[in-house]
Amino acid sequence: MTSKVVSLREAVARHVPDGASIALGCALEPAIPFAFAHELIRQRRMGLELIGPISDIAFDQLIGAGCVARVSAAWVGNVSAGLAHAYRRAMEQGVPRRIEVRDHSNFSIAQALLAGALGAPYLPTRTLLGSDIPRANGTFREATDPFSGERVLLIPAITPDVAVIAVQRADEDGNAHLWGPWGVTQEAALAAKSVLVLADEIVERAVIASDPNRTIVPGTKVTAVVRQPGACHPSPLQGRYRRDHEFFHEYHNATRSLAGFEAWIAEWVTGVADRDAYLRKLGARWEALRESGKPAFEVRF
Amino acid sequence: MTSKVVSLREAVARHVPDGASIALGCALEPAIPFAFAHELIRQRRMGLELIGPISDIAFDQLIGAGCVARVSAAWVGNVSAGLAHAYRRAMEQGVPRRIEVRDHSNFSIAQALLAGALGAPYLPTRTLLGSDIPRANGTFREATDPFSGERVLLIPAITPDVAVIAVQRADEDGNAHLWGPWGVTQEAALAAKSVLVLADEIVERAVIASDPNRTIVPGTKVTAVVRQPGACHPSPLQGRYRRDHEFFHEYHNATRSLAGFEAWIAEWVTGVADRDAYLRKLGARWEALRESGKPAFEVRF
Amino acid sequence: MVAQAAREIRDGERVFVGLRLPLIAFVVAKRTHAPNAVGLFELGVVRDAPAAELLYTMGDNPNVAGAVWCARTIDLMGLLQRGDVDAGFIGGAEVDVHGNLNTTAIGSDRTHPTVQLPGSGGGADIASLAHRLIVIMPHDKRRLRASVDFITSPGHGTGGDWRARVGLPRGGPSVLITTLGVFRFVDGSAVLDSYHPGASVDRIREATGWSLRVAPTVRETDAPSEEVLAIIRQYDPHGFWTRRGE
Amino acid sequence: MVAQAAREIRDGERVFVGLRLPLIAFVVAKRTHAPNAVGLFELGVVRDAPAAELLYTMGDNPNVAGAVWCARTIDLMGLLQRGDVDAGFIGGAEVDVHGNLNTTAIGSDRTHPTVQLPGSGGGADIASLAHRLIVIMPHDKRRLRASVDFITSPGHGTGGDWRARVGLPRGGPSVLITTLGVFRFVDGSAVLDSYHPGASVDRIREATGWSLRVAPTVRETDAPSEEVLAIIRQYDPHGFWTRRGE
Repeated sequence: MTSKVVSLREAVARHVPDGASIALGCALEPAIPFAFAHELIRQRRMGLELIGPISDIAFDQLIGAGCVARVSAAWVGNVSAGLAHAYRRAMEQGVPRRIEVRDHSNFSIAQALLAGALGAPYLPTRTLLGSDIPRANGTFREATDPFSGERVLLIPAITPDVAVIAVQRADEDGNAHLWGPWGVTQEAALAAKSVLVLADEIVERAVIASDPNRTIVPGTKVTAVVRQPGACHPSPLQGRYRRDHEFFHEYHNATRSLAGFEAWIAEWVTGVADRDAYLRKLGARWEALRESGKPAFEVRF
Repeated sequence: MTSKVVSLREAVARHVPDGASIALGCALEPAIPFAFAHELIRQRRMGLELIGPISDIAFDQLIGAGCVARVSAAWVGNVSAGLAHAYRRAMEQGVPRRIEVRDHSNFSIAQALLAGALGAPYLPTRTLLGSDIPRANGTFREATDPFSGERVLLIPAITPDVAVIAVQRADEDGNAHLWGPWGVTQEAALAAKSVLVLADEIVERAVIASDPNRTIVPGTKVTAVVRQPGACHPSPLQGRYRRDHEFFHEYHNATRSLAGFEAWIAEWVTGVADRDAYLRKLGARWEALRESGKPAFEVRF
Repeated sequence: MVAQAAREIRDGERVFVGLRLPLIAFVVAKRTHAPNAVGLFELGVVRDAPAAELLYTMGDNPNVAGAVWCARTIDLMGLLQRGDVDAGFIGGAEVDVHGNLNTTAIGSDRTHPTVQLPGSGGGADIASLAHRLIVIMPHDKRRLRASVDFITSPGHGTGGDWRARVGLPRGGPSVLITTLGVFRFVDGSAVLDSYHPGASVDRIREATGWSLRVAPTVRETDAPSEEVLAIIRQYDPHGFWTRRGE
Repeated sequence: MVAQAAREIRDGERVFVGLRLPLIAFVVAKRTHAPNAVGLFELGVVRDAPAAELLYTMGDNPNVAGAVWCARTIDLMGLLQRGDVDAGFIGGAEVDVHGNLNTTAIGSDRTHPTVQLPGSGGGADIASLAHRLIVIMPHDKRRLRASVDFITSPGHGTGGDWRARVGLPRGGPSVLITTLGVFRFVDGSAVLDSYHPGASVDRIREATGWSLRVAPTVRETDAPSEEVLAIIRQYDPHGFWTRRGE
């Protein structure tokens, strides 16, 4: 196999065109590939569709930076701090531009991606009946379950152009181990046309093959692998580093105004060359977040 | 929590009534709980519905022993040796009794159990269109995908009364670690009304909680836990013991005639008190199958 | 509010916990009257012991370490849809007298909102599918409204058998706990059951956007025990979640 | 037959391998012209290196140790239904001229069969959903029949655009490899492409239950190279799979 390892800059440049639909932040609060979102902003990607359940502030940053045309998500905010100011400005004032929103719940987005992963056209569900979300979303259909005669909502498959997933380790072919919560990561990766893996470390094939149940996506689905330590800060990565709660709260306070948002992006995104520079800028704060966790009890194959 | 640990005899006596629908052998060729099938035969359970993808010879034994009223499966045979003689006798001659068959494919049974696990009424698929299986099965429906106008087959959910799963280790509450192929085990367990866990060893909660991604089913779904080393012989259990290929071939040859089948059951099932006695009877042959495998590379939580 | 929420968790129940106050309510319940309750977190985590330290999100590493199951969102949502989840907690920006919640947007036009809220997350799913929904809200006339601008999480709709009519399989809000009192739902409408120490029926009527119905048995809410207060202080010593007037 | 099957695997392809001969064909292909082929096993295993020893079933421990992915059947079947699987192998008890396969039952009444066969397993799914289906059969007049008693795995139905008409998204048999020769499918019907060394068109006509069509370019099948024969002997030294006249 030829190695699929590229730099983060190359991964965005080669594999994410303007207008792409991107699944991102699919493990919910942890393992959000902020490094990738920031590189999208540095390379000024435009017209993106963002797909994901919660995203914490990654979607807010991309929306505020003007990269986004559409959001298909269950929740766009700042989990521990409150509302997402850039998302508010876009929706309430069209600043920096209007975006289209396809409202979801966590279950409906999970089912849409699962349908994509299964190659099924849709999944039938009882959730959201009576909610205004189906009307706002516009892509669902109500139907009758032909077996019981009861009402169901049909959630059509979502097949993102790109799924970006952050993991603890992967080999050069993209076989990737993720531990901790998976959220909708596996469904997003299997549903996507292309998968980009951000690995905290690149390991030998033998490490992956020693524990194939840990693999979240096989290399055969993966287009490119990026070695990027610390790719998820300020979100956590299980057994590697903790969530930087204060960073979320600082962002919340700093981005209340448009000028504040722009200053924040200039400081933390466009003002740093890459993720390594960002981690150096964090300095001791970053070091303090690192942890090594407790070992999983042995298994043998 | 009160311990859910019971003997295999108690698990069958208390939790599997005549007429129950039982998902069994859900990891396909490995981890088939033969010990459980044999206890069903010893306790003369009747009118069972067997649900599973392949089952290797476990279903054949239960059918031949007269325990079965219906089989919902993709394949009933002897994987490395050929046809299943008891299944043939039941279908071709009604010996020892007629059984009803609901033909499936591996994908349709997987989807039926996944629908059950999701609480969805059915899943739509493109598989089996043009096959005679849907007509023979009788529970599927053809429909039109309202999004594309294309034909789909709707596979209704299956929710077994009991799922019996064999795993390497579980705690007393039934939180269970299975490694190696999962097949449709997790879907079956989550879809079932009751889950019975056969664990090669019972471990402390801390072992399970050290690696929660390894958990195939949480204790909250589990009714009873049985400590039963060697529960899967002659099928393999990853990292514990290998498949006893010869045993399958010997069974194939021994059970060609009804008398041969009855002799085989008398020798290996009703003629032994329990699984421990069965393993003692295997003796050195059993010891030779045991292996310890190679350790999975460390992960830390 | 936390203490009251904890009381709503029964021993042995499987509870969709959610974040913020419900998380602390789960800790309190586990350590007092409901030691066998199991917590389900929609990102894919099941715990039967609370995390060792204060959580800011359900995905914080300490909520995963020591879990008994760490899986996928769809697995947890499947349990919820199957009917395997006894109770769930959610809050919202607005709630109406039938327990319908809005966490999506304030304003009449979804595409041009006055205030864009974060959205459903898993809230609408819990509201749709749990056997029992426990709603927690700061009490404010702008939050307890006669009708909400957008039904993110369906409550009892317009009351009566509305949930069955729209196809929901079960559930609906059983209780609304606010910073001032506790409402129970009778035929799908909120009825004031108790007022917290320091509050009163009149003050609650004043702060409620719908025409208040009061249970004939209305009384003061039981004050939290010293034990419960100590657990809350121990778990959230700096009051990150509990000092926000909640 | 194994050598010919191996030739049907192209380098870099994702192949649903199945058991028995296809497994050895995969080993041969990997070690010769298709080093980057990836093997998918429906119980939930993906390997890019063949197992270290002879397998009797896809679930044998050595097929799992060293795999790059060990997951669930539904994950692998999802890849198949999505169209991510290039080719799959299956065999059957009976095949007709359109490549429809019966592995369910011999006889006209499914509920009272003359011979009860094991059933589909994943065969019907591979036949329905893979981009290309490679069929392997012992050559026998009772097996290559004008029509089969039960279509377990759909081939080209009645020929022409039948697959599209019944709603199958793609695929169908591209080749039928028997112990005597190789058929290719033209407009959904089998046409003899080559006869193995020692066989002949006449012998094949004699042993085939349908009216034989022969390609104008029909020729003798290329004999397997010494390298290929050596790999087969090394992998299955006692001929467990390869000595059954297959």
